[in-house]
Amino acid sequence: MSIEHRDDTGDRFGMWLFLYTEVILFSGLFILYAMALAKFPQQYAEASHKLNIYFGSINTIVLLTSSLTIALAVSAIQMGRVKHCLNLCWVTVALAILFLVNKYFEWSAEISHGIYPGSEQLAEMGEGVTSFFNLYYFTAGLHGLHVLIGASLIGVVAVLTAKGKVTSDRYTLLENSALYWHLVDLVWIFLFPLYYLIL
Amino acid sequence: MNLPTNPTAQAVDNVLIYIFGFSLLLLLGITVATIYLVIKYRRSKYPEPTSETHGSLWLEALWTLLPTLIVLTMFWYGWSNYLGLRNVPEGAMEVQATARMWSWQFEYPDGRKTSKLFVPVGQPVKVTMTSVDVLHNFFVPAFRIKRDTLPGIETYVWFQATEPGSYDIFCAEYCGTGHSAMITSVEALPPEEYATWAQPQQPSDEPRGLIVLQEQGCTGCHSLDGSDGIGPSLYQLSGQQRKLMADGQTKELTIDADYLRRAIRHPEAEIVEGYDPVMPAYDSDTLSEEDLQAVIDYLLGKVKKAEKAPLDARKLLEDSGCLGCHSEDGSEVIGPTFKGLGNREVVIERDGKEEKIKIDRDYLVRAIKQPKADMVKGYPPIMPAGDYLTDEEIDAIVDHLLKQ
Amino acid sequence: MTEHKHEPVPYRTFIQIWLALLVLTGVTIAVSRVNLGALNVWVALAVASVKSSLVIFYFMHLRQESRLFKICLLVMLVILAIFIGMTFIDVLYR
Amino acid sequence: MSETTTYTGFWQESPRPGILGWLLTTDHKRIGILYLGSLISMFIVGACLGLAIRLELIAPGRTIMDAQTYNATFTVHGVIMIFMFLIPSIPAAFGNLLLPIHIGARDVSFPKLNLLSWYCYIIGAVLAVASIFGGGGAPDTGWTFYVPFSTQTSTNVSLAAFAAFMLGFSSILTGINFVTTVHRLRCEGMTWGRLPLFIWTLYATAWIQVLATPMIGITLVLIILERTFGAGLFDAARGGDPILYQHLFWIYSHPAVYIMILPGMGVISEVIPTFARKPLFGYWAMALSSLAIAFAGSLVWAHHMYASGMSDLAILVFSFLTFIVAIPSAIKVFNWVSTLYKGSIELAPPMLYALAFIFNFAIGGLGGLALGAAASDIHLHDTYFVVGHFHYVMFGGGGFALFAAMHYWLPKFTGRMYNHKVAVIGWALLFVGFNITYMAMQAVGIQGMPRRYYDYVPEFTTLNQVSTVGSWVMALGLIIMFANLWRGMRSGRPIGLNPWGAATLEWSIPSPPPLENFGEEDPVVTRGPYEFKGVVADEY
Ligand code: HEA
Ligand code: HEA
Ligand code: HEC
Ligand code: CUA
Ligand SMILES: [Cu+2]
Repeated sequence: MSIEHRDDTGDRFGMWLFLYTEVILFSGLFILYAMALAKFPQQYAEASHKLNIYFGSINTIVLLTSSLTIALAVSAIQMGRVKHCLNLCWVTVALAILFLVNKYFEWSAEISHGIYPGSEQLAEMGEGVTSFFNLYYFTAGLHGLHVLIGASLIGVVAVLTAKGKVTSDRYTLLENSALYWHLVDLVWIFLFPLYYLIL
Repeated sequence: MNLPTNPTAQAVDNVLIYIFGFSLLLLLGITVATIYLVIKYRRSKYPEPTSETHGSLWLEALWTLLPTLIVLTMFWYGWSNYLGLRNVPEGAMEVQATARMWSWQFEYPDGRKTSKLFVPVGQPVKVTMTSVDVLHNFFVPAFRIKRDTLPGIETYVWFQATEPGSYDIFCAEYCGTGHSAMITSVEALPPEEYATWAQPQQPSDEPRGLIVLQEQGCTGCHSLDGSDGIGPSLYQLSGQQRKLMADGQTKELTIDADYLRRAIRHPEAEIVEGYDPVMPAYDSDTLSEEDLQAVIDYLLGKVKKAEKAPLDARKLLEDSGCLGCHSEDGSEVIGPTFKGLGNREVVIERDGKEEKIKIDRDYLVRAIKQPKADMVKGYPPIMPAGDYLTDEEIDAIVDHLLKQ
Repeated sequence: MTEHKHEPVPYRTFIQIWLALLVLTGVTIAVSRVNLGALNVWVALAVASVKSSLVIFYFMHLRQESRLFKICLLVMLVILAIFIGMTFIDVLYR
Repeated sequence: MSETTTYTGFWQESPRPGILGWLLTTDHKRIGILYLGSLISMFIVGACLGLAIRLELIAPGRTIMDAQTYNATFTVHGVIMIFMFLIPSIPAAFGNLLLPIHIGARDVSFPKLNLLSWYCYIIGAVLAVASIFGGGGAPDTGWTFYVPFSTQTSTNVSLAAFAAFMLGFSSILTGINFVTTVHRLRCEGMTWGRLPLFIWTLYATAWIQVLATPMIGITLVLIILERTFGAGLFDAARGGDPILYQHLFWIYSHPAVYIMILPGMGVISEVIPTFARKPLFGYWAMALSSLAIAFAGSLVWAHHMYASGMSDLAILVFSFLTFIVAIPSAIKVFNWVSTLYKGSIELAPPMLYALAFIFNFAIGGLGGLALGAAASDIHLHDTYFVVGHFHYVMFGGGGFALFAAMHYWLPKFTGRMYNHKVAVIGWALLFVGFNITYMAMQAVGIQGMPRRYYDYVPEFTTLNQVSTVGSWVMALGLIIMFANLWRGMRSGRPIGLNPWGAATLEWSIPSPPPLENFGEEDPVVTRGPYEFKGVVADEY
């Protein structure tokens, strides 16, 4: 009945607005981080050394690469290379899973050392260290949740692409999922140096 | 008038008057203008508008600039007077305040502790505050001062009482069930009286345990007279049975010294049935071993109250304001006279029914504690309840009245 | 409404950006091993900002979007800076 | 009965018939009606709790409930009124009803998202109600959820916080939708300079919804995490900071008060020109001041924290900025009043509500100045003066604006007119009762009665009694008003296109509007929203 209304730019614009809300959401945690860092610079450096920089760096590379693959996927669909696009999407999902697996090992190692929010051991290490790890777990946890959501989203879009619902003519869905995925990457770009690299 | 002006109250009042004054003018201006325009340009008189103007840059600029100037003066005046609330004068007496759910404790430089804040008139007082549980707020309306107390962080206020008297201290930061009951007072005493009060205390005639209960704020949650509060009453505990919740199970025991010790040091371990686990734990830093023993002895009734100097009932009647409404010479003021009270009969209204009774001790106690329960016929229900009097004081007063 | 579609970005551009991002990651890690005191955090943030600009402008196609998108991003960043910056006014001077 | 012959517009036309046609609708008008119905229901629940609060406070000591119940009552009252009533009120109900029509569009940019946002609202509302009856008892923290109390109390705070999170999400989705719609879907000729003021304010509001709401989201999540893990994020002994919680909370919640008032200001800016038959005075000043309020409103949050132990420098800065926000509000008030000058004024019910709005908002806003100044706030903070202030701006402002909107636009959307005489009676009772209730609260606050007080010292009795009696007058007025509107909607006299003689687009289409708003052809706009020349009012 209603005439099909289509506004790809509007859809992208809406997605950008949504990404802003995500940025602000994370910024709450970054505010807490910034204030605590100003208060306990020494203890933060000390706590940061307890994190495993190898896990962090590998995950950074994984995420950057996944960002590349999903960006390529958008170019691919624009050029009508559906097969390419599908492969790139699935690679992205695989990288996301790799990221989470990595995270899983990293966290299990830390938790087995008795470092987790509310633990006794943490409390003994001093207020600055406690605060660092509290924020680390909550920020990385929230980010991990976003990785999960983003990967599922891309998975769904890949299926739709395979079914021909996403084409070189209408690919906003893929484009918006890619935007979301890039945001996940952006958050990590800040999270990584702030938590793993404070000296 | 040469009433001494209270420095903090003055600083705030100046700003209040300035802002409220301006606000009133603006409000009046806007309201009058609106009503005038609405009446003048009513549709019955002007079926069509007489102007089509879309605006005026001049006016727009005017009423951007004017409010800007007005609010900037308000801001500056508010800020500069605020500094007066923050800058503590030299030579202020220092008091340490600790807030807890739902009582205050004040510690003076000489280590003495009270639950009301005693200060000398005329001297600035700096109160450094902290909290042991959640946020509270130290608010003295009469001095216009207010500041949150935070767990683990120190804050301060200062004030200077310029008139002797008792000034309410409210808790102005929401802190749970007892928030509105977290009331105490600043007792401003003339310097001489304060000096006597602050003298190194003679061995007090109150049992040590009772003093500790009051100092630590236990009485904020526990009554000592059997009435129910946030926690169970501490009245005649010895030998009572208790149902307790521990580790999710209920158990029953008879109150003894061991149990009381646990209930105070580790209240979260066993919870008396029907109460919330809100009682803070008192470790040996807060409550020393001797004090704890004294409390336990007191609670179990092992100490006898030292014989006290008899209370001066006549003075009590005067201090408590009773004589403002009741006469001693038979004249009718606001309430019935005290003359001949001891052997009088009165007609009272109870639950809407009239009854004639002979005055006795029970009736008088009730009349003071719950004046609204039995109303003497022909008088308005305006007598405040005497809950600011202790039981001993009421006893003394009743004795005195019966002798009239 | 004028329908505005982007030209596809060639694969090569994206790969170049990706390489740049990897290099920058190496740079922050390397810099973080040198003790610069308080400067360390600022350098880390500066590099992260460069990296995120690359992601935003290229991966996220902001370069190809209209001015509206860019203004809005700026608005968001200003607000974000206000939120963080003004909280410092309290915490640093308490 | 003329029912059969009257036109029913979008009430009947729908791709799906019956109840599903409502529950699965993506039509902005139906979603607007859904919102209106749900938030009025929440308002009635919240208002009855308000009455209960007042009843308890009629005398010192216990009257109808115990302290714990009282604390839960004002908490739920506050949460309902803010998150479930006032924040969504005008934007979600009348914004949805009108935004597309005002800009000449068929619908909003994301109709499905719009429906989703209503469902988020409903889920939030249901969870909030569930938190009252669930295991630990109704939340008792106050709507501000201040730590550490909120992380320690054993009541259902987590559930309530999650409910508020969902409501925030709903608000974000509406915001995204509106910003996009205003940018993308204006019809031909609808330049920025021809947007009705209502749209300007909705646009400014939508930006606040998008950029500030996520902050409350993360804050509430942190409370939930803190309650589950006990990590000590805000515990000074464990490296946290309880004052930072207050920053995070107010970073959202101060801008939120402008979410509550800006659309109301937009409504007033529509009503006043219509009933003065004169263009709004200072269109651009009004439009830009809306954006200015939205922006400057994000800079002042810490004025709620002067007594919290925050740094004095922060008090200096935030107090200064607080006064700056007052300026655009002042501009608006002056422009409304000067619109009346040389107009042709009709005191129809919507106009009465609009004038009452100006009065109430002026009192509330000027009271805000006393709160914004550092010294005076120290005395007034967390007393009943604050309670009076925010009821004046929220109820006297936001609430009255909603009532103005209901009297102004409901005839359009139902096609029927309510009884004007009864409306005036309801208005008068409401207005008088309102002022008695809250003026007394302000007075008792100046005397020093703290808020959230279950019990008070006897000196405060008289004013509290006055306030309670006032609340009954107000209740009477509200019941009359709602009953009259309801009867009018069901069985009032049918109206034509344009009963008020207004010039914005919605008045040029049938009442109630058809599903497609403007039919097959998109409209082309050639004049501003307040050019009344040649617009004739229909008889009704
Ligand atoms: C709709 C909601 C709304 C609105 C619009 C406002 C508007 C304002 N508010 Fe209010 N406020 C609240 C809702 C609102 N507030 C709530 C809910 C709380 C309590 C929260 C809680 O603790 O629970 C609160 C609390 C609050 C406080 C904290 C009090 C405390 O707890 O100590 C302060 C302090 O600065 C404040 C200030 C202001 C100011 C300066 C404005 C300004 O925007 C007002 C501007 C308006 C005018 C100035 C009047 C109109 C203009 C004229 C009549 C022309 C003449 C004017 C001049 C020349 C200046 N408000
Ligand atoms: C929009 C917001 C809003 C509105 C409209 C109201 C409305 C009312 N509020 Fe509310 N109030 C708040 C927002 C609001 N409140 C907030 C945010 C708080 C702070 C909470 C906190 O501290 O955390 C608060 C706190 C608060 C307090 C302070 C509690 C305390 O600090 O201890 C009091 C005390 O009197 C109060 C009273 C009232 C009253 C009497 C009404 C009355 O106006 C209600 C009038 C309405 C009626 C009387 C109902 C009549 C209608 C009907 C019965 C329906 C009939 C229906 C049909 C016929 C269809 N409120
Ligand atoms: C915040 C309010 C609060 C304060 C302050 C408080 N208590 Fe309690 N107390 C309670 C509550 C509630 C209970 C019942 C639940 C429990 O057993 O923990 C209780 C229980 C007790 C009991 C067990 C009583 C019984 O009847 O079995 C004792 C003894 C006690 N408190 C003593 C004290 C002493 C001594 C202090 C001061 C040093 C004190 N309390 C301070 C709230 C409080
Ligand atoms: Cu202590 Cu409120
Ligand atoms: Cu505010």
